[in-house]
Amino acid sequence: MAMIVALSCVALLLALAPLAIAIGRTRAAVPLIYGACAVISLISCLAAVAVLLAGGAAPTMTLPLGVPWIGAHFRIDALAAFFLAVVALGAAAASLFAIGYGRHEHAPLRVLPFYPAFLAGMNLVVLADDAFTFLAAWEFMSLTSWALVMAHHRERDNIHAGYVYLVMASAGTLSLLLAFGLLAGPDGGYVFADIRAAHPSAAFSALILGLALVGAGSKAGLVPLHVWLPLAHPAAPSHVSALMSGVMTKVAVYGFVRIVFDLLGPPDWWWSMVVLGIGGITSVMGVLYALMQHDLKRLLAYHTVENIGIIFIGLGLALAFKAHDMALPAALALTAGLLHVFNHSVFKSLLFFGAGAVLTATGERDMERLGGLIHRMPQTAFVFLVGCVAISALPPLNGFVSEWLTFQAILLSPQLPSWGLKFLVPAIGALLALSAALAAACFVKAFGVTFLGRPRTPAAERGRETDPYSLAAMFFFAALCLVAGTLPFIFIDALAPVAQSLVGARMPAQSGVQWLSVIPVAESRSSYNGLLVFLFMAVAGALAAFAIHRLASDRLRRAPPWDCGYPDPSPTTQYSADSFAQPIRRVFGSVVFRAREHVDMPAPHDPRPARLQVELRDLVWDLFYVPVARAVGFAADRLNHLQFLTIRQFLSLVFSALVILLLVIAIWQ
Amino acid sequence: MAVILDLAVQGAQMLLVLLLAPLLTGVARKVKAHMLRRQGPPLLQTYRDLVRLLRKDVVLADNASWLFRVLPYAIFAATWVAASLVPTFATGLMFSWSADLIAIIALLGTARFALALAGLDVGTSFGGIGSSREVMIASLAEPAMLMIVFTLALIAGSTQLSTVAEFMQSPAVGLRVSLGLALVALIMVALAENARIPVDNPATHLELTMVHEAMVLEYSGRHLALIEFSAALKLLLYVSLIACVFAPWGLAPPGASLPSLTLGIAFYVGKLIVGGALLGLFESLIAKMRVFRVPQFLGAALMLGLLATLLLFVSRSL
Amino acid sequence: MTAHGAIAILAIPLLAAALLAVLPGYRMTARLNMLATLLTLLAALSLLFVRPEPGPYLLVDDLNIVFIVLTTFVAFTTSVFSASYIGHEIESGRLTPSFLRFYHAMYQVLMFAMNLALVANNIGLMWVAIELATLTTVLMVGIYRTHEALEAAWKYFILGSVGIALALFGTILIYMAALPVIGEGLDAMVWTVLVTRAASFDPALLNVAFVFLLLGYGTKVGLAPLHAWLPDAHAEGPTPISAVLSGLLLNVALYALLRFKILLAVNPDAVAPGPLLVTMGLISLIFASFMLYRRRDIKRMFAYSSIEHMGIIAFAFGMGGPLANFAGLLHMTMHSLTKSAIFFAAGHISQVKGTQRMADMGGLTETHPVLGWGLVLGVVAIAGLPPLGIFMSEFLLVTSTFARQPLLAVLLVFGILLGFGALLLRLNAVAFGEPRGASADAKASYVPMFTHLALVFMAGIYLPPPLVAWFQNVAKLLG
Amino acid sequence: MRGLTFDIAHMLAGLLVLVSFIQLYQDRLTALLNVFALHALVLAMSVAWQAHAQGATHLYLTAGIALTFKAIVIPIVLHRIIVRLGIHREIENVVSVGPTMLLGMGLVALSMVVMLRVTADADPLAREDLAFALSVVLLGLLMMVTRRNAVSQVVGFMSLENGLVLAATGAKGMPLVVEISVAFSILIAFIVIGIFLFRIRERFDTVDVQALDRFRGDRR
Repeated sequence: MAMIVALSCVALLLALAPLAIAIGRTRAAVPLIYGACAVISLISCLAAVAVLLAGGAAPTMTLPLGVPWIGAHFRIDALAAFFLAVVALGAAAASLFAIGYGRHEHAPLRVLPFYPAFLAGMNLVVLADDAFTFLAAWEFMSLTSWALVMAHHRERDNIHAGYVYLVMASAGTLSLLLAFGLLAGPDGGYVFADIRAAHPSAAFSALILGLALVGAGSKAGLVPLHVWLPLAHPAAPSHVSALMSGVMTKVAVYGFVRIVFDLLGPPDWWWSMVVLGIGGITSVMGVLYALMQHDLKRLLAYHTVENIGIIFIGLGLALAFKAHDMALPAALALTAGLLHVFNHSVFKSLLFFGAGAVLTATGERDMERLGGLIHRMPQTAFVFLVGCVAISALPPLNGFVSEWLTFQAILLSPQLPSWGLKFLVPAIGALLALSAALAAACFVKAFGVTFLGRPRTPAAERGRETDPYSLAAMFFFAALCLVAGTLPFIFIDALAPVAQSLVGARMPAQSGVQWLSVIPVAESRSSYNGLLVFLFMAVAGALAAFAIHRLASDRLRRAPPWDCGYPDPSPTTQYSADSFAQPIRRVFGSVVFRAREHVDMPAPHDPRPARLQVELRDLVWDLFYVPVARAVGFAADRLNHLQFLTIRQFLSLVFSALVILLLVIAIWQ
Repeated sequence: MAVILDLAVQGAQMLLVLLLAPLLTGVARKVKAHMLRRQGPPLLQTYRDLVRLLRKDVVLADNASWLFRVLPYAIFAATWVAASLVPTFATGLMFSWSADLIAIIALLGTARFALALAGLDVGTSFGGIGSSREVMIASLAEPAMLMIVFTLALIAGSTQLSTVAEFMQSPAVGLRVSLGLALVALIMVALAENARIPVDNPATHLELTMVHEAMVLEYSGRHLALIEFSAALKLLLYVSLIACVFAPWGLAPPGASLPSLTLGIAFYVGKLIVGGALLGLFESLIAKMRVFRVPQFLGAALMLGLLATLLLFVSRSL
Repeated sequence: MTAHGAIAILAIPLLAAALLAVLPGYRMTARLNMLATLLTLLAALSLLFVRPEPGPYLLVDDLNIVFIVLTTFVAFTTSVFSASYIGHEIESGRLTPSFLRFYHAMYQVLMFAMNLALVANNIGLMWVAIELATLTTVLMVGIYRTHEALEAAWKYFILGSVGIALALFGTILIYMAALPVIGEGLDAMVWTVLVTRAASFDPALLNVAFVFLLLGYGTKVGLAPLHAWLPDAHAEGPTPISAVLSGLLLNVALYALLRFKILLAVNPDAVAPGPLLVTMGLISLIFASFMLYRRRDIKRMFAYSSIEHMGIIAFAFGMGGPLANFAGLLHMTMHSLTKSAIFFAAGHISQVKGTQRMADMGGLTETHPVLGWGLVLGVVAIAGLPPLGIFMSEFLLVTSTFARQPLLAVLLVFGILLGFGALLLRLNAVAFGEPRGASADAKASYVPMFTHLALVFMAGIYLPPPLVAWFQNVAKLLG
Repeated sequence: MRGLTFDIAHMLAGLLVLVSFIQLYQDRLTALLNVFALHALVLAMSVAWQAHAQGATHLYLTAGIALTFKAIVIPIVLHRIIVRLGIHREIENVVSVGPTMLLGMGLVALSMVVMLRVTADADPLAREDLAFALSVVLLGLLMMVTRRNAVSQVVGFMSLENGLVLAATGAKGMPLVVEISVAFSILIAFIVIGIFLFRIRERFDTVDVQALDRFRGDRR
């Protein structure tokens, strides 16, 4: 039943694409298409949740499509159901947001047809149960999102972004292709059931892990495969950016989990070291990149990289525990990772919605040209603030819960027998803590520079509150942040079947615990109660406010700012995004980005202004991608001379080929 | 009946920290003054300051937003909750399990997040300086703090402060290198977090050196009072944290009788006074360092914490 | 049941050629051209249902029926495209009516030659047919009589005739090999006889023969390093001819190679043709992919992409095995459809823009949405992205190869990715960004292009069982 | 008798190879054309002898075709052309004669190795012929590769096809199809080349292929 619902939702979404082409020019198109997308996604989300909660046998279905003698297999097991719920939820909210946001689209025909197709692609990836369907859906998802990235193709950057994106995407797909080639074997057992049955040799498994890391990692944005992400995500329209950053990266995570935890059989302990290492580096690098940005959407995109790193840390821990058959800790780590998947999809989408609202209100993405928007967009400011607190992993919101669980998993890792992990895991813990702290800094900057202070440009002054649809979507996700933060046990228990199916154990049931608090292992060991913390804070704050206003004073006068006596009216004297990041840049940047500051201070009599120039280099780009591009260009130039030979020289090519082959034959006999 | 008692004890703790926080600050000031051969303000001066501030009008910058007025309450609430979750005179209170040490650190993080935002709201250059430096310091202090938490958690097998404290009282814990490292690191972090010398100077208004004061520059009246109060609470929190982990004597066990509770309170007040005195002593012995030396200072703390954790990871497995 | 259908697909083009050679007026002749190709297509379709007995000269079996139907179909759609294309050429004065008559006649002769090559059961006859096809295309490539066109035709002619000579030598050697076993006379050149007795041929002689056949017909297939004629011939000839060359002639030559591959596969002691094909395939693939990066002429670029795909197909057949062979056949079919569709688009685009330089095109999706998105769709298809047919063939090929020969598969993937990078780079420049170049609205018939693309799309999602059954039989045949 | 037949066939085939070498040696167009005529003549003779040896009458036809077309018509026409184009001047080889010869030797050796080893059990007459034919083919190709001038390339191509004819006739009882196709192809080839030379002459003042190569793809 659920399967039928899910598949028909996909079919409907696919059917919307041609419809969008047909009616794209009419005014009704935007609300119609996006409204339909929202409803459909909501339905499939409900279906997924139903499967997840019902448990029992996973619904399956086979259609006579795809590879003829195999057909297209579909299956919704617990894992698929969870990710389907995440995808569909994000899609529903994004569609709702787009009902309002899409009106400002100047070329709707470049967005409307691809958007439902993109949603359908993401749904299909999660539903697929054989290699062909999976990869086809995977690449289809990349393709449609590429089309969406190219929607505003007039900007040169976007063309470059689209190019890098699609090339990286298909590189990833090809490496997944190889991975499935190994999994399926030479005579093509492409159905996941067969793959599970067959167990590849140790060397092959390691190879598959590597390929899966490259394939899924390039889509999820693991360092150093992340370069496309900060280019492509901001280039797309904001609701698409939200989907790409909040949901599509999760689909990539799903691909990794599906291959490594489900299809690949029992893991080797050192795999986890690879995954943990990459995850740790990714999380710190990602947030450092983000801190250096002053383009709001690009900052958010880079920060996605950080969260992906956190998720992979959780997955790596789960691998480590699973490899040593410590089922309970594995369940804890996996749940932490997956819970962060859900949380991140919620608040990252929320933040991108906010960025979109700011973009439509002011036409600016550059934080250096914004400021003071809290006065003109109070509601947007509020939800954006909620998102910032949540993503900075601060209680009582949801971001903290998943990171807290990850820390608990890390604290269990001394039980691991292997020495490599004993040394690595604490370092990873430090990296995780560092990235969490830096994330807070990053979002103080994002919110403070954009919404607080004084407007830096007339555009920022003209900003108006955004439309009700967008606000509805944002408030919905903000509320979800609070619910997931204060009542996490609901989601943890919902994840239990997933953990059960992947690592053979589940976290202890949380719903029974007194006062609805979360107890990962044992109460004496650690527990957290978001609800109480939230209530305490609320009560304490209210109490203080009440008491003070009653007993002391509640009077208030307005006056010009004090600013140590000499306030400067010009808004340019405020701290800008770059200057805010300057201390951290001085601490980390000089190492990570080869950051250099050139100060040009004119002599006293000289009237020209002093200039401070900051130079940041992206080492990953310089070390990995530039050389490759150079090599290809070089080879292309060299070989291109062959285009300009004379006929005689071509003939001599043929001639030598003939002679060589004859020699081969002569020698071979 | 027992529930009522538990509730009462919990309430007592919340009120106690509220009451004792200014005292601690007072003690520190007093000791510093004495070291400088000054008489110094009376111990109750801090209370008087707070009350006076509370009575005054708030002078609000023209372009301050609603957030600017909400934040002080948020800061105060977060800090108060955090402070009242640390075992002071008794372990195993009614709600002590509602947040473990990691959560307490995170609560302080929330408070700091709010404070940094407050610094940016009016859009003055000093507010910016303060916030940016604050987040830079925090981005190093928090990891260090978490490393310390790891160390404790690995020794005591729990991140639950009550459990840790009880474990520390038990003979099971021997003298450990890790503990020593952790203590040093913890003190360094505490100094940084509470904006004390050598990281920051709570008394200065010398623009280029100040961090905490720069952020709250635009605040006045009851808002300022709340912020000062939360600063005091934070200091108290760290002192009682150090006390309950490294000097857990006299803590009343769960469900203890009234006399032992009062004894615990007495012990606690004693510890606070000692702590405050030591702080004052230390501050008057050392000089403030440049802002960009702070990263090295905290980096050292982080390294110590990491070292302590590593030692444990290698030496034992829970 | 005699070979009516087989005769028909040969007779109709010949008659049409004779008629078209004399009739004036391009509208009518263009229509006649369409009609003739349509009739040929119908005749070919009839072969699906009534299959004539193999005779000494003609043969219709599972292997070539697919090719025949494909050829006649693409020939038909191309003639539809050609009608609108040539009309524009007449108006712009690049072609005179007399040359047009010649063009249409030659078109039909080419159809005749290709069908003959496909249905020929006699390796000598097959050779003659392919030779004829070469000569006709040479004449059509040179038809514009510009410097470049003549140079391209001349190059094509010289290289082609050398290749064809080598192929003839190979054919003679095959006969020599068959001589002692089968005895003198016609039978020793009849494929159906050869394949039954090939097991007892002199393997060494077969090897040498295959070397010559590989180089000879390989030249026609356009495998590097024998490819030199292909890009120029595609770039300088009329676009319909480019479409036919890429879509059909290459296939026909490849088909000839396959016939001989089967012959060798039967003989246990003969050298396995696989490695040779795989090597040449990989060389062509990677070489062409690199060449794609420096192309400025849109038709020449897609000609190189044809080399690339021929490399992939040769690789697939070289790998052998049910999956790889299936992938090869599927890829060949998809490539013909897609590449001809792309050339349809490219032809109209260069007519609209008045040039073939990609530097003078840009923002096509803005100025000419249908053409632009058609091109995008085509390139997406040719690049092997789902949900289009080539993705399935590449999926089957790569997955089945990697488990057997990891290194080869890695090279294959490298080549594919390389080519994709180049194609996408150009596509972005041509289809997106600020509009560049002339923006006269196109008087084009989009039907052929989108018919092809629709078929490719269909195939990517759902392959009809009978087609699958065919491919699987043939895949078994190829071993 | 058997021995004699074999010897004569052998001698003729060998002679053909020798003539190919002489061709390689020539560096004047006129002389080259004459030598090519000789080449065709020898071919005709050997084909005729094969016809006699195999008692296959239809091979005489082939011999006739070879004689009339290649030995007589084509050389004359080509003479005409080069006279009209006024290129009796020296034709510079890319590789000088000496190395070319050496290369030729190598090719002959190669073809021997390949063929003799291959057709170990085939009848010796055919075997020898095949070996020689292959070497003629290779030498023709070598000629095309080492000459810059279009006419001499054409000559090289045709001597290559002579080799084919030799091979075809060497193959016992090869059906008429082949001869026809060979003749047919040569005919077409010649006509088309003629057309091309003509057109090329209209546009360029020389048939030098490099002149054609001056207009190359993507130089625009």
